[in-house]
Amino acid sequence: MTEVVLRTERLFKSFGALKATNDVSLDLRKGEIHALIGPNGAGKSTLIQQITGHLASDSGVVELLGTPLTGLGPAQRAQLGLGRTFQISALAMEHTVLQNAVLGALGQRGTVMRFFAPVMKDKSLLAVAQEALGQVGLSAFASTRTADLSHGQRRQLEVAVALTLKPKVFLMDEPMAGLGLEGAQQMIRLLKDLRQAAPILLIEHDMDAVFALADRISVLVYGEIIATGTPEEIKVNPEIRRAYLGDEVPA
Amino acid sequence: MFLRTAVLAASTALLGAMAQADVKVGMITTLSGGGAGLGIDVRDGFMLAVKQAGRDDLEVVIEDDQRKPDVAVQLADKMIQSEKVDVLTGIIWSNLAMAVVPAATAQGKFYLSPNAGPSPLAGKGCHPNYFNVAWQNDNLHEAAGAYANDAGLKNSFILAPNYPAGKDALTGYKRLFGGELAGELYTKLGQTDYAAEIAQIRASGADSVYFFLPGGMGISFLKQYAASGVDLPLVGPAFSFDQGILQAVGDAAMGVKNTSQWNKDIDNAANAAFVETFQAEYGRLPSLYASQGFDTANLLFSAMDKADVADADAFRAALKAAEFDSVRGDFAFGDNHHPIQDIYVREVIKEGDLFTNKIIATGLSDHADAYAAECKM
Amino acid sequence: MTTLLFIEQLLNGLQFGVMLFLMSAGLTLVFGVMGLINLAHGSLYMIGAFAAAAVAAATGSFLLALMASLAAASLAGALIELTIIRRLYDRDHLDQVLATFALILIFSEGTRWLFGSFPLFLDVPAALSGPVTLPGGIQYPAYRLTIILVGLAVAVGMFALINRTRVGIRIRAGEADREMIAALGVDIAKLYTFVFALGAALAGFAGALVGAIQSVQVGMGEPVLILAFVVIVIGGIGSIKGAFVGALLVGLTDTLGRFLLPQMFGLILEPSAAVSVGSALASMLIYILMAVVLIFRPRGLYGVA
Amino acid sequence: MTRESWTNFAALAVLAGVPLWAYVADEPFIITLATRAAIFALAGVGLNLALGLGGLVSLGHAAFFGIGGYAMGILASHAQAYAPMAEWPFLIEGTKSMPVIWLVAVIASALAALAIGALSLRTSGVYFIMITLAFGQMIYYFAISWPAYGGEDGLSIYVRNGFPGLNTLDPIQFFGLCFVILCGVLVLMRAVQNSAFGLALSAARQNETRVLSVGMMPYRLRLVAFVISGAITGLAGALFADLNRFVSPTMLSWQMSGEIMIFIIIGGVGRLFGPVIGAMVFILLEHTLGGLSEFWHVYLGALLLGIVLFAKGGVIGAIAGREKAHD
Repeated sequence: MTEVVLRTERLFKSFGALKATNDVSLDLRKGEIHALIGPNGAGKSTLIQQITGHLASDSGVVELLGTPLTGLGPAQRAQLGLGRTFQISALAMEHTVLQNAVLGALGQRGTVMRFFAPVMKDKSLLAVAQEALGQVGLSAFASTRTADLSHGQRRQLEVAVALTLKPKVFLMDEPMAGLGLEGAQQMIRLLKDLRQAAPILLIEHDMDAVFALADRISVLVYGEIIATGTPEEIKVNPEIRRAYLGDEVPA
Repeated sequence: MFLRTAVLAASTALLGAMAQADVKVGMITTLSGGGAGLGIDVRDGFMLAVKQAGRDDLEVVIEDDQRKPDVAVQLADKMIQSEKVDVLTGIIWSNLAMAVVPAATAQGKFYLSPNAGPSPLAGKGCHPNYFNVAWQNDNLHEAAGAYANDAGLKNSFILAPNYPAGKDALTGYKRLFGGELAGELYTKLGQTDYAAEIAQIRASGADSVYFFLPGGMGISFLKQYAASGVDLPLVGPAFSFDQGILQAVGDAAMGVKNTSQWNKDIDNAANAAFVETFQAEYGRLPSLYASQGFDTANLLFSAMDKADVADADAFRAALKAAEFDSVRGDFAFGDNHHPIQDIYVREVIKEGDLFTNKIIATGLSDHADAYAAECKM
Repeated sequence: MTTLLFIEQLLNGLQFGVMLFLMSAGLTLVFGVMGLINLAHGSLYMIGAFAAAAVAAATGSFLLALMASLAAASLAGALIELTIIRRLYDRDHLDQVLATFALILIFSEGTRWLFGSFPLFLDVPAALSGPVTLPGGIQYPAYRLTIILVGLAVAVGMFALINRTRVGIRIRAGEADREMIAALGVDIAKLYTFVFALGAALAGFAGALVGAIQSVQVGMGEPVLILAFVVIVIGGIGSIKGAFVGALLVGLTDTLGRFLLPQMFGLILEPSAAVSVGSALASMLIYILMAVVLIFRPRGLYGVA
Repeated sequence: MTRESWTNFAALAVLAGVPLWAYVADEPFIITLATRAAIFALAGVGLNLALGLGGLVSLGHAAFFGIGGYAMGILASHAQAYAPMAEWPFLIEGTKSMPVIWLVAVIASALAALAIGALSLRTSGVYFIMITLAFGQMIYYFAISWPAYGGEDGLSIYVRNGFPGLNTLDPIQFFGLCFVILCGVLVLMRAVQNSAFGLALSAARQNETRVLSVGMMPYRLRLVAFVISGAITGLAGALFADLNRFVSPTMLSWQMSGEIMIFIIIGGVGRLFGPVIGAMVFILLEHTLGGLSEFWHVYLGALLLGIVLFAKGGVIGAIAGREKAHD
């Protein structure tokens, strides 16, 4: 069995009476894309936030390469190698595209408390940032103000910033959302390449993308994982067809 | 800030033809913001005297300090450096005086204080060019202490805001008061609710209350005290019973004894004329502060009549002689250039619809201040 | 004797707290519903006091004066809401701070322009002047007792308004989700004007009530405003309940601190040093209280995370 | 050069040129006014790091301004009275040397900013505004009621403190000193804006989540910014106290905090030179409006309101346009 990079074990989180995540255990293995699907409100975003440390878990453990992350905040988890993209773009809108990428490279290097050297002339940071922009195809927009990017380009920039962190895993929250057909195709190609750099835990509503990309799929319903398997297994799982997928499953 | 750069040439119509004015006076006082009432009174009193004197050898520049020490310092710099004044005056507040006076006198200017008299300027920090025409800060409080003895009060509860003038006030009262203290309290500066203090007064077993709470603080205290049902006799300095604020205190102030070096019923010709002309000019009764402004101007004129301001020694001697008709009656300067004067005890009364004061006794006669001995000049 | 004094001080703290609640309620409501920080709330307090003093002087009736304070403050509130404040809802807090700071300058100097630099007179109505004797032999000013009762009544009224009426439901909905309430077909602009004027009226009412036992003067609102800020930071911004609890906490802490601290220091220091150290510390006490609350609950006692 | 750089350059030229002209024309008071503008500008540059770059709306910066002032007042008053500040555990003497005073002012206000910031930055938005205001008030009341250094009366220093090789009592020389410090701090701030720290701080203002998810702690960035900001404002406070040869609690009042903020808004938020131009305009307004009416605050208020509502970019925004984006 291939190496497990990220693992959650028996995660719980309740908001009052609502059990947002209920005993969630899953793993992410080297080189794979593991998709997490489920209806709205199933607890997918809560789970991601528990993994990144934005939300404290009621109980359970998140482990990265065997090391438990308990007690660490989002910044520390990012430093340890959790690269994340957001459902709603979280970018410094007034900064240029390149500045956003440099910010990621800077975070990865961990030398933010430098007060005098001009950061945009730091060759090693620029190299990392430009490489990441190149990978997502944004090199031409390096000096564009982020607020002036199209929606799809912002999605790409999110991925680029995550790349600059040289993460051990990617956590991607609906990277296809709002992309047109072509944009989605582009993103699918990008993610296919990325999984070699680091495995991807992918939350996605676009079922075409999920079935095109995922090596494994977990289905989350009412905070519980009701099944995990290869796309083929999931497609034919009658329980899932009933509970969630219905007739939307691509034939 | 440079509010109303009113260059008032106090002169007759002949002015245009005249040569440059001989004495230039810079008045820095509080004309806007909180406490503007006091500065306006000092200015009006001063300018009334200027108008009555009709001198053509005088020029007055008036500026507003907004009760901010840093602004006052800037204005003093401006008056000394740009306006090239000979004499400065006008400051109301001790903290502003402390900021301005030492530097101004050190630069050879005369300073005539129409209101503030902080103790350092009377004692170790006295200066030959500094003349205080009003009082040393402790004076009225000392008189109150003396009055308390005369009135047979034995056990006072005393309170003042927690700032230097407040501490001076209580020190001044204690200096001459022979009885016991039932309690001593320092309140927050600008405090407006005195319920807690009044409760302590009620519980203290005192036979009298002495308080120094200038401005709005005094108004609040008096109203709340009147409503509390505590009926111990109150004594205070004139500042809380002045013409300007008395109407805002209302009935709560009736009958309260307070100490002052001036009142409108002091019986002399200069005072009668002052009260009458002030009312005619401005449509209100003059206050303590107006009287001080008026005296300051007249002191200045008496010196101008005798000496040239360019001859500093002669001018200083002329000021020291204080040969002018003070609205307070007898007036003289001590060796530290602070007044030696009578301080009266007044009682708040009602004349028609108007609250005002009446003198009921003399608290201290020919009283000098306690710091004169420390002054070496 | 000491117990009686202590109880009297508790009443004083309660009265101070109740006044602070009237100030804080409007401030916290305006923030909760419209997301606006209003530094000019203290000016509305001042407007209430001045209106009351002017009407009392003209008519001699305290009741009319109180009504005038409500009318003037709510009118002034509605006016600035319609002309200026509503342009600020979508702005960042910096703009709100600066614009309302500018309003303070205008109101303060404008009032001085109209009424002059001397304090105005406003007296306690004759029926309430003097003390009443409470059970246990405590003498307490009738007017202050009235303030406590009126303030508590207003607090009950506010809770009822927020929790029981249709306007209250709308206000709460507005706190939760602005778009939702617009979708419900409520005229949001009118609701905002109403809430702002309501807050202004409470502040003006407080100004008039307090003006009768303090002095009615320009600049009287700002010290109270800052205390009200402390109250709602402690209570949790947006929460009426928090404002109430915070106001009583601040009122009691301040009053008892002023009373007890100098005495406590008197046990270890000589009297005059005790008085000055005690008073210095007492003047900082509520800020220390605020810091302590913040350490344990950064969003205040009843704040939403 | 861009239009904004031209504007900045022109502002500095005016700020330096006016006192030079006044020196020739023997108008020493104009020099004093220019010095005041330079010092206010410095205080604003300090606040602008927290406010413009970091998005921290601090309404308590007068605390640091005043602490800087008191550092000067306390040190100089001890030197003036030849009374050491402490004899145990080791002798600490007062001083009348500006460099030493500045160092103490910077350290003292930085420590205060560290304490206040550490608590206040646990919150954000409107809580932060109110809490900084409240802490400012706390220090204000402390200064008023603490008797040792003059309380409400403040502290007077009779002779301006000295700087090696200069006669600081000469208005033009003291102006020169303040101007050089202002320029030095501006150069420093430009570097900080373009540094790794500046990039991250500014990003934290725009999107806190983003900064967290690249492994940085916004709290730490803001705290550092707040401390530097407080230290610069404290340095300005020490200079201001030396300009007036006087320090009092008014420097700590919340109106002072408001005024420092006004400099920034008049000039343009987040612009390096915003506070410089803002302070110059403010002094000019004081001078001209103040001469027109006793109630000039009404006009100042109306003007401020106009800028906030209709001309968000301030003076620089009006002249140079939207070169740098701001929200």
